Parts: sequence; structure tokens; C-alpha cells
Amino acid sequence: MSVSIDQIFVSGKRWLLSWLAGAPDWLVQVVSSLINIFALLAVFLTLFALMSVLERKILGRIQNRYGPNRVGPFGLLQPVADGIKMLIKEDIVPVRADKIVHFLAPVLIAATAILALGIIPYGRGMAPFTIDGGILFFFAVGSTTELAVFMAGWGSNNKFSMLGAMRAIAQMISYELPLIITVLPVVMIVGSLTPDTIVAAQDGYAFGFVPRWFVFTPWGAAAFLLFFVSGLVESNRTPFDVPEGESEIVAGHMTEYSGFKYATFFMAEYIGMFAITGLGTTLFLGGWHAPVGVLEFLPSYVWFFAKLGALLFVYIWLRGTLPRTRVDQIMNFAWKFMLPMAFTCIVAAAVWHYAGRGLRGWLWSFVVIAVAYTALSIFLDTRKKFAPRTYRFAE
Amino acid sequence: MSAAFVIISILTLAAALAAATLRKLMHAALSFAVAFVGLAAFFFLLGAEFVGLVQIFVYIGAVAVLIVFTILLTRRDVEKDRGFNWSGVVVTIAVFGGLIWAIVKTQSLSVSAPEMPVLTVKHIGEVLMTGYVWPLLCVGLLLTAALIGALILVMEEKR
Amino acid sequence: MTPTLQIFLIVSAALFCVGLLAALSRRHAIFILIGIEMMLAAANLNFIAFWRFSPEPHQPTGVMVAIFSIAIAAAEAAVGLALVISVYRHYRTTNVDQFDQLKG
Amino acid sequence: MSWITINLWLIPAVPVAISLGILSLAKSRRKSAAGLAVIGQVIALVLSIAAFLETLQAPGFRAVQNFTWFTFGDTELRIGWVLDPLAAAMLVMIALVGLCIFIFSVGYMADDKNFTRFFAYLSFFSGAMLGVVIANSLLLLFVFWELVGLASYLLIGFWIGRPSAAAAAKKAFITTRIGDMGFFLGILWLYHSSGTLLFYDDGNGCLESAGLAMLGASATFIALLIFCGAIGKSGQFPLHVWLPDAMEGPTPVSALIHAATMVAAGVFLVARVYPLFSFGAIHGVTPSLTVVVWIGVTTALMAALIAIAQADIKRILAYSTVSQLGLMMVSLGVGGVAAGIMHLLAHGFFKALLFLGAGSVIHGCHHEQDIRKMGGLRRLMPVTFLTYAVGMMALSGVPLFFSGGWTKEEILHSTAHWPKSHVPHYLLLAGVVLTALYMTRQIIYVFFGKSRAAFEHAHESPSVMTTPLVVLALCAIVFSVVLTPAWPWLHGYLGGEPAQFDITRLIQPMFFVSLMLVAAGIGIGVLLYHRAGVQDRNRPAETDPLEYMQPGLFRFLENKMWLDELYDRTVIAFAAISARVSDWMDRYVWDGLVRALGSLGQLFGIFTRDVDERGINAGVDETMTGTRGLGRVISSWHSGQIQTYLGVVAIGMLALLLLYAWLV
Repeated sequence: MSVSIDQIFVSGKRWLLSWLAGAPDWLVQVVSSLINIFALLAVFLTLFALMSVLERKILGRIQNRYGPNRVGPFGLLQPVADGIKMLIKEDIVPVRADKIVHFLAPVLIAATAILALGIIPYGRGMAPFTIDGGILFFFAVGSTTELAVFMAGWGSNNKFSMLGAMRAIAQMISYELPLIITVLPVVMIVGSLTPDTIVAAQDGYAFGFVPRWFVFTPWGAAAFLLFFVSGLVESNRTPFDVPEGESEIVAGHMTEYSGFKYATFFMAEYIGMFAITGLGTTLFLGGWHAPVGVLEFLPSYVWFFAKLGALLFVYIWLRGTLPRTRVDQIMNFAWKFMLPMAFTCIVAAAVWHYAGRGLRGWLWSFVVIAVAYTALSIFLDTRKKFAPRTYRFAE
Repeated sequence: MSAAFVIISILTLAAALAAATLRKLMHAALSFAVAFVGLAAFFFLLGAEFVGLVQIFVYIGAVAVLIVFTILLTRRDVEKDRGFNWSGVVVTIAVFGGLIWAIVKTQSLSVSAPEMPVLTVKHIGEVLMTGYVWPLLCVGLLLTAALIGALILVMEEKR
Repeated sequence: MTPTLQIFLIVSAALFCVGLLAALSRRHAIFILIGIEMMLAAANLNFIAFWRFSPEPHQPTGVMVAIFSIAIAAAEAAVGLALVISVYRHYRTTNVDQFDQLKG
Repeated sequence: MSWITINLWLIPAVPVAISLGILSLAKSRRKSAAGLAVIGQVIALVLSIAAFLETLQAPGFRAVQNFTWFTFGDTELRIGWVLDPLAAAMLVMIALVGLCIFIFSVGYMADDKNFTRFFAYLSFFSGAMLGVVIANSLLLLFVFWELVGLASYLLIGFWIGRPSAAAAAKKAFITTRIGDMGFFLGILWLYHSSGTLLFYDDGNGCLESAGLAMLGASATFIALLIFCGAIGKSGQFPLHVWLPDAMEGPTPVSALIHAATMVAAGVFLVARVYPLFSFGAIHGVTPSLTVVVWIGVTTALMAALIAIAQADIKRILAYSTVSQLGLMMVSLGVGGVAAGIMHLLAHGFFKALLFLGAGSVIHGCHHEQDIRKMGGLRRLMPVTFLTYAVGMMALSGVPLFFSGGWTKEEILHSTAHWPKSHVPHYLLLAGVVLTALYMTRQIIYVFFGKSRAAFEHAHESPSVMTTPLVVLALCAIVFSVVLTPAWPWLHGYLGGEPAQFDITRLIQPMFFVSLMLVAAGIGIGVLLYHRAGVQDRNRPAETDPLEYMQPGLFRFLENKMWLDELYDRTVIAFAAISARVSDWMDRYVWDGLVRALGSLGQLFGIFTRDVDERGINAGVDETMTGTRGLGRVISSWHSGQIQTYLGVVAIGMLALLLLYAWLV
């Protein structure tokens, strides 16, 4: 019975496809992918709406006030109202703007964000698209976001936008390295770039009760923390939201956007957030596996979305708690701490593997991580040294 | 395969042509990116998924961004209109003709693709780590050197 | 009709020539870089195509070469753009016609 | 073959490596420099003790490790290292004393600006010295020997600022070089006649029966030549003059190099190649050994006499060192090898102790070295005083508790039974008295009475300096346990036969004799000097009692028997004259020749210049103008237009393409 519930979406899709039995092969393919896409959009747009209102309510709680509570029961219909407002607003395009680029930017950014969702397995056998090397796909698509942001900044010929775009790209590029390098240990240990395989590799329990998720190994834990922080940066969330720091540059690269385009940016940001957290869940938190053996009767996608929700809650929590960091602090942190630690994670994973993936490996890799961490925290000097600019090979 | 091929090739070549001829540098750079997406699509079409992904990853994620950054940093005279060197066009057309002629002339090229097992990333990784490990190391060295060189070239020196 | 090797080669030749065009006939240094990148990419396309159409595609030589050349192209782009920037700082222009003296 | 015997080379290698490390440090890294040096010494000590324990396992233990250094033609040069009781005992002594001295100098050199350099040199020296000890090839030994000489040169001249120091360094270097010349000749001769320089090479070494048999009669001369080296290094009679001057170096250096280890290297050398000396001996007497004995006796007595009349605290010790070395030489010469080495070891401890004590005194008195200005320091620096007293008694050979006493007694024993003559024996007895005498004089001057110059502000040295003193003092006492005739363990260990305990042998006639002699020496000393420095009737305070009694004799001794002056008159004068002669030759004879040749060359030059200008240049100029024109043309192609270049490349590619198409 639980199996049928678990597989309900898969079987539903199969049922839908069974209508065009005998149709040419390409048609079936197109239809099935269309089904996937619709399912994705439906789920995640709802999630986006829900998230936007929940975020506001939770922030409200944290700041000791009620969140939105006027529209609908507990203000749950707030996003609908916002959507309508956005739709009927005038779409302003600056005169000096580069029209085409200005128009294309939100489209591209949304497209990439949604594409990235495609490879995550949401449940047992529920990955919309299974590409060999899906992780690489994720990052390939994710790296396109930078271009979109740049287009936004450049297209709306405005210094605030440009500055915002520059900041965004700078920090995105800097944190893309730790992001990817922290994924490497998992890939190394599993020996595959396919998300399904990675999830499958985290099946089962050590000593019967500790799930074999990678987050429970020292290197995994460290990598997960690094990944999480990088994810925060990639999705421009506090404390790393300098690109759209209202108090400094109006709204960063989104300054000149209004109405539905702005809404698109907004959505794209949230969806990017979902994608990153989903990947994190897949890589480190055991994907759709249940944390405890007895709870396995609950369907897999429930577990996946539970973990996703937990991570998202942490995002909101951080946003409600932490102040904004300075640009140079972000950069220093990326290059002087995150990157070395990420490499250390690789080493630690190798140690864990060659010490036999048991307790011994656990201890040894822990030692590696601890040593590197203490060394960095002792010898690191992240103070900004201000100095006059001079160039060696110019002027 | 053929329909996809036609679409992709048209897209790619059009984008490439735009990249080569557009007046506004930024547009050119963006269409350059598009052209490379098309190229990646070609690679997918030819069953080299990994290369396609790497192509997108490197060119869109890194090179295109670098180019637009450079455009930004050298913006002062980007918008200025500058002449077009027609002799170059002549040479290009000549080379194109020569190439096409050579390709069409050689009969042995008109073969169609043989059946082949899908090329997994795992396989590529194994080959990379066994047969091609020295080239891999050399490329790593080269990239490091390039990184350092580029940094030194544009470095802000602290006094 | 399924595309033969020839057609792929023609496409890549076209791409190559577009790159050559960009490299030869545009004045802006960045265009030259773009052109060179395109030519390299065309070469990659050739490699992949030859690998795919070769009698034994199970040994991925062409793929390897393509991967390496992509890496090298990336390095080349980085250095090239850095050069463009520092040259720009020096001459205050990116018009290649004016980079015609060695003394700086 | 255990680990240590195979890796014996580590013992010298570690300090040398460390010294290089220190040299690479910045001048300001004083702490790390000292720390490194001490650590290196500790490592060396630990390894040495390991080696020592290794040798205990069997009487007459010997482990040899040889390998080929390089090959020229078909002859290959082999070097190696040897571990036997002799080497092991030396290793431990050197490493231990070295460690103490290193620690001491941390305090002594505390406010020197070249601190790091000092420690670099010091550990370099200690490494080289340890190398000398373990070398199993005369060549290797010679190499380390010279390195030791170099280190000593550097350290004597450590305070380059003082001209006297520089002069002393030069003197030491050159004087020892004279001896080393003989040594080197000996090596060559040895290699020529025996074909090997290895000491022990399972039967074929130059010290083993087969090798010796090859030498035959030449053994004597070889031995004497090698002995020249020993004379130079350990300041024996004709070449002893450098050692007292070497006291210009910092006191720890004097303690380590010029008292404990390097100067003993000569004795060690003789002991090492003893088979060469004793080859073909008729009951224990060979010509070479006889020479050794007489030189030793002369040195011992002469130095002891000079020591009486010296006023510089360190010079006194230096001369006593010389005389003790002479004593050891005698002991070796008369066949008491074990006795000589035992005295060498014991002397290493207590002489280092004395020097360090002197150093501490000098440090306390702000670098005053004249004993006549000191006095009454007993109360001001008690620790130094006690340890110094221990050293003094050990040196002057007070029996029963102090190592020096036993070894000296042993030596006297062996001299007593020398068949050739008894003169050396009696002279040595006189030497013992003199030793006790001058030590008493010194200690009374320095520590007793009331202080003469204003040294109320003299202070006890910091513990970093006093601790080594205490350690060495304990060594000087405890060491005697293994020396007593009742249980001559060390004797047996060196000689290679087990020692059995027998209390009856403790007390022997020689014991009383030496007791009396020492008592006599000290008594005379007290009598003479108890009022020294005090205003006596019609004797001014600063004049020495002996000087008051025997001015001429005192003058004679005080000026080191005019030996330096003698050398100045003879050797150096000769050198100077020959230099002047050759200078004249050079100036007037050779120079003239050269000038003549030069003018010839000038003439030729003038001729060729004409040829050049008229003939060749014109042609060359033509060519050049042609080339320049061509260059102008070609350089106009290099417009610096990237796109032009690219276009040309493209055209070239097109051409190749067409060529291909045409060929296919």
C-alpha cells in the first residue's frame, strides 16, 4: 500500500502516457517531458508563493510583529494579491536602456533557474530528467545565471544596476568554486555524477540507526556547511545580499525593473534557492531517504520536501538574524577560508575512503578537517589592507 | 536527428555571424554565448554529452562572463563606431571556398555514424585518469600558469 | 536524410570562417579574441565529429582532445582578456590598429 | 649490524645540517638559533649514547661501514666510518661536553650581536669533531680534521673587530697548517705504500696486519709525519705557540675547542693510528714512539713552567692544557694507550669545567681577565667557586675523588715501566708538582683574599651558565668511578678485556707518591701566594711573589721562554727575507721580460690596425650598409598590425589547402 502511495506520481504519469500508445516515439518523448515540466512548474510555483508569504510571516515573528494577515485566512492569499498587483503594474523600460538585453535578462534568469530544478530526484524514481552527469548539468546551467544578472545590470543602463550586477557576479564567481569543489568529495566517494546514484549510495543505516547520509561523516559535514554557505551567496541571500543592498544601491541589478519582469526576477531568485537546497539535500542529506527505519512507510517525496523545508527555514531564519557583510569581507572569506577548506574536504574524503569508511576513517578524516580548520583560523588574516592603486604592466 | 541538426546549425551559424558582425559589442558577446550553446547542442547531438556540458560550463560560465567584464572595464571607447576591414572579408571568403571545396572533393567523408555504446562520464574519467593522465597534469599546470599570469597582468599593486 | 560527416565538417568550416571574419575584419581587440575562440570551437566540433564517425568510437580520443582544447582555450581567453585590459590601460583604446609599437 | 652502526654518519651530519640551517636564519632569530643548536647537540648526544651502548655488548667490539666514495680509472677510493670503544667513548665525551658548553654560551654570548653566527659555527665545529672521531679512513679523518681547523679559525677570530683576535686566528691557522702539511705528506706516503687509507677493512686496512706488513720500514716515517699533524693540532712543543693566543676567542670556544675536544684530536689521532707507531716494536719501544715521548715530556714541563708566570686567567688554563696534552702524549708514547685516552676523557670534562668557570668569572667581572685584579670572588660567586675548585683539584690530580687523580696516577704508572729510560718519569713527577702549584696560585688569586680592583659589583652568573658548571663538576667527580685501579672498567673497555673488581689494587705506592706530590705542590702554592696581592713588606701589591724573588726567571717564563720572539727572529724573518728577494726578482727580472714581450705585441698591434682600417673595414662597411637597407625594407613589413598578420596566416593556410587539394 505504501509502495503505491510512494510511486503514485510515477504511475500517474505512466497512466497518462498510456493514452498515446502506438504514437511515434518522439511524440511520446515530447509529451512525457512536457508532463514533467508542468509538474515541476506547478509544484515549485506553488512552493514559491507559499515560501514568499511564509518568509514574511516568519520574519515578522522573528522581529516580534505579525506578518501579512489580512488577505485570506492567515494572509495565505497574500501572494495571489501580490501577483495580481505585479501583473497590472505598468512595465517601465528606461529610455537609455538597451531594450533587447533589458528584456532578455529576466527570461534567461528564470529559464536557467527552472532548468536547474530538472535533475533533482524528488522521490524514489522521480527525477524529471536523468542525465548521466546531472550534477555537471546543474552547475553548467547555474553558471549561466551570472550572464543573466550581468545582462540585467548592463541592459538597464544605470549605475546602481551596474554596481549591483558587478557585486553579484563577483561574489557568485568567487563562491562558485567552493560550491563545486565541495561537491567533488561526494562525487569521488560515489563515483558518479548522476543524482539518482548519489542518493542510492546514501541508503541504509550504520549500526542500524545512524543513516548513511554523507552529512554524518566529518568531511560530509564540513562540505555540507561550506556548500550551504556558498548556496546562500549564490542565491544572494542575507548575510550575503550586498548585490541588492537597499541601503547602498537601490535594488542592485533589479533597480530598473518593474511589474512582471521584477516578479520574474523575484521568482527566479526563490527558485534558484530551491534548486540549491534541493541539490544540497540530494548530495548530503540522503535525498529522499527516511532518517529513521521505522518511518520508511512515509512516501519518499514527503521526506525530500521535509528536508527541503527545513533548509529553507534555516535560510529565512538567517535572514531574520544576521546583518549584511561587507564586500571585501565576503571576498576574503571566499578565497582565504572557503576554498582551502573545500580542498581539505577532498583530502578528508580520500582519507575516509582509504581508511576503510569505518570508525577509523571517521576519526582520521575528522583529524584532517580539524587540523586544517585550526590552522586556517589561526593563520588567516582577513583584514583589508587599503592602499593606493598602482599597476605594474600599465600606464 | 536531422531536424534537430538543421535547427541547431542554423541557430549556431546565425548567432556566430551576429557575434562577428554586430555593431554593439555587448550584443556581439551575448550572441557569442548563444553560438556556443548551439555548439554544445551539437556535441549533445553527437553523443558527447560530457563535452557539451563542459562547453557550456566553461564558455558561458567563464569565458563569456570574462568577455563582458572586459567590455565593461574597457567601456570608454566601446560604443564608438569603427571601420570594417573589407580585405579581411575577401580573405575569409577565399578560405571558406577553399575549405568547402576540399571537403566536398574528398569522397571518404560522406559516411554516416556507426552504432556506438553511450559514452558515460565514468568511462571518460577512467580514460582521463589512465591513458591521458600526463596531458591532464600538463593542462592543470598550464591553467595555473595562465591564472597567475592573468592576475599579474591586471594586478593592483599594493604600496 | 541523416547528416553525414561531410555536413558536420561544412558547418564547422562555416563556423571557422565566421571566426576568421571576426578576427580579421573587426577593429576591436575583444572581437579578435571572440573570433579566435570561435575558430577553436570549430576545431573542437571537427574533433568530436571525426570521433563520432570513426570506425571505433568506443575509444574516446577525439573527446579527450576536445576537452583539453577547451581547457586550453579557457586559459587563452583569460590571458588574452587580461592583455586587452592592460593594453587598454596603457593606450586608453582597444582599437588594434593603434597597438602597433613595442615601446610602452 | 644494528641501526646505529649503519647510520653512524648521522652523528656528525645532524649538527652540520643544523649549523647550515642556522646560517640561513635571520640575524634577529636569536632564540630559534640557540634552540636549534642545542637540539642538534642533544640529538648527537642521544645517538652517541646509543652507539656507546652498542659497543658494550662485546669486549673489543668493532663495527666498520665502508663504501666507495669515487672511482678513477680502476682504482676506487673507499671511505667509511668505524665504531669501536675508542670512538664511542670520545663521541659521548664530546657530545656531552659540547652540550654543556652550548647551554653555557647561551648565557655567555647573550648580548653579542652575532649570536646566531656564533651558534652556527659552534655546531659546525661539533659536527666536524664528531666526524673526526668516527672516520674510518685517514682521508676522511683528514677532511674533518681540516674542517675542525676551519671552525677553530672562524671561532678564534669571532670578534673580528679586535686586531688581536684576527692575528691570533691567523696564527693558529697557519701554525696548525705547518703540522698538517706533514700529516698530508704522511697520508700520501701511506697511500702510496699500502694502497689503502682505510683503518679497518676486514684484514686489508692500513692498521691491520696485512696492511702493516706492506709498509715495512717506512711505517716509522709515516708515523712521524702523521705525528706532525698531531703536534700542530694539540699544541706540542715546537708548534704550541698558537694555543695560548687562541684564547682571544670567546671563552666557550676556548673551552670546547682549545681545551676539551679539538686539541685532544692530536692525541686521538695518535691513539687511532697507534698500530703504525708500535709497528715492529721491541718490547714496546719504537723510534717513533720515543720521539712522541720526548716531545710530550718537553711540552708538559715547559708549559707547566710558563703557566706559573702568566697573569691572564685563560692563558694559564691554556698552558695547563698544553702540558696536560704533553702528558697524554707521553702516556701514549710509553704504551699506556688506555691511560692516555682515559686522561683525555677526564681532562675533557674538567678542563671544559675550568674554562667555563673562568668564563663565568670573566662574565661576572665584566670581561676582566687579569687575575691580579680579581680576588675575593669566593663570596660573590659561590657556585662558580665550588665547581672551579672541583676542576682545580681534578686537574692538579688530587687522588681518590677526582677523575684527574686516577688517570694521572695511571699515566705515571705506565711511564715508570718504560724500559728505555726513567727521565721522563721523573720529569712528569715534577710536572705534577708544578700543575698543583700554578692551579693553587690561580685559585688563590682569583677567589681568595680580598678583592683588589673594584669588583664588589661582580655578580654570580645566571643559572643557564651555572647549571653546565655543576653538571661538568659532577662528571669530573663521578667519572672517577670507572677509572679506579680497583675496578678499571674503562681501562678494560678501551683495551678490550673485561674488568674485574679487586679492592686491594686501590692503594698502591704510586698513589701515595702522587698524593705527596700534589700536597707538595699545593703547599708551596699556599706558602708562596697566601699573601699575594696584599701589600707585603717592600713588595708592591701588583707584583707577583715569585717575580719578587726571582725577577729574571719570572720574566723568562712570563714571556713564554722568548719562543715567539725566537720564531720571529728565525722562521718568520727567513720567510720575510725570501719574500723580499722574490719581490725584487719579480719587480726587476720578470717584469722586464714581460714588458719586452708587451712592446712586441704593441708593434704587431699597430701593424694589424693599419691592415684593418685600410683593408677589412671598408668591405665590412659595404656589407653593413647593404644589410641595413634590407633590414629597413623587411622591417616595414612588420607593421605591428595583428590583423595583417592574421590575414597572412590565413592566406598561407589557404595556400596549403590548395596544395593539398592539388596533390590529392
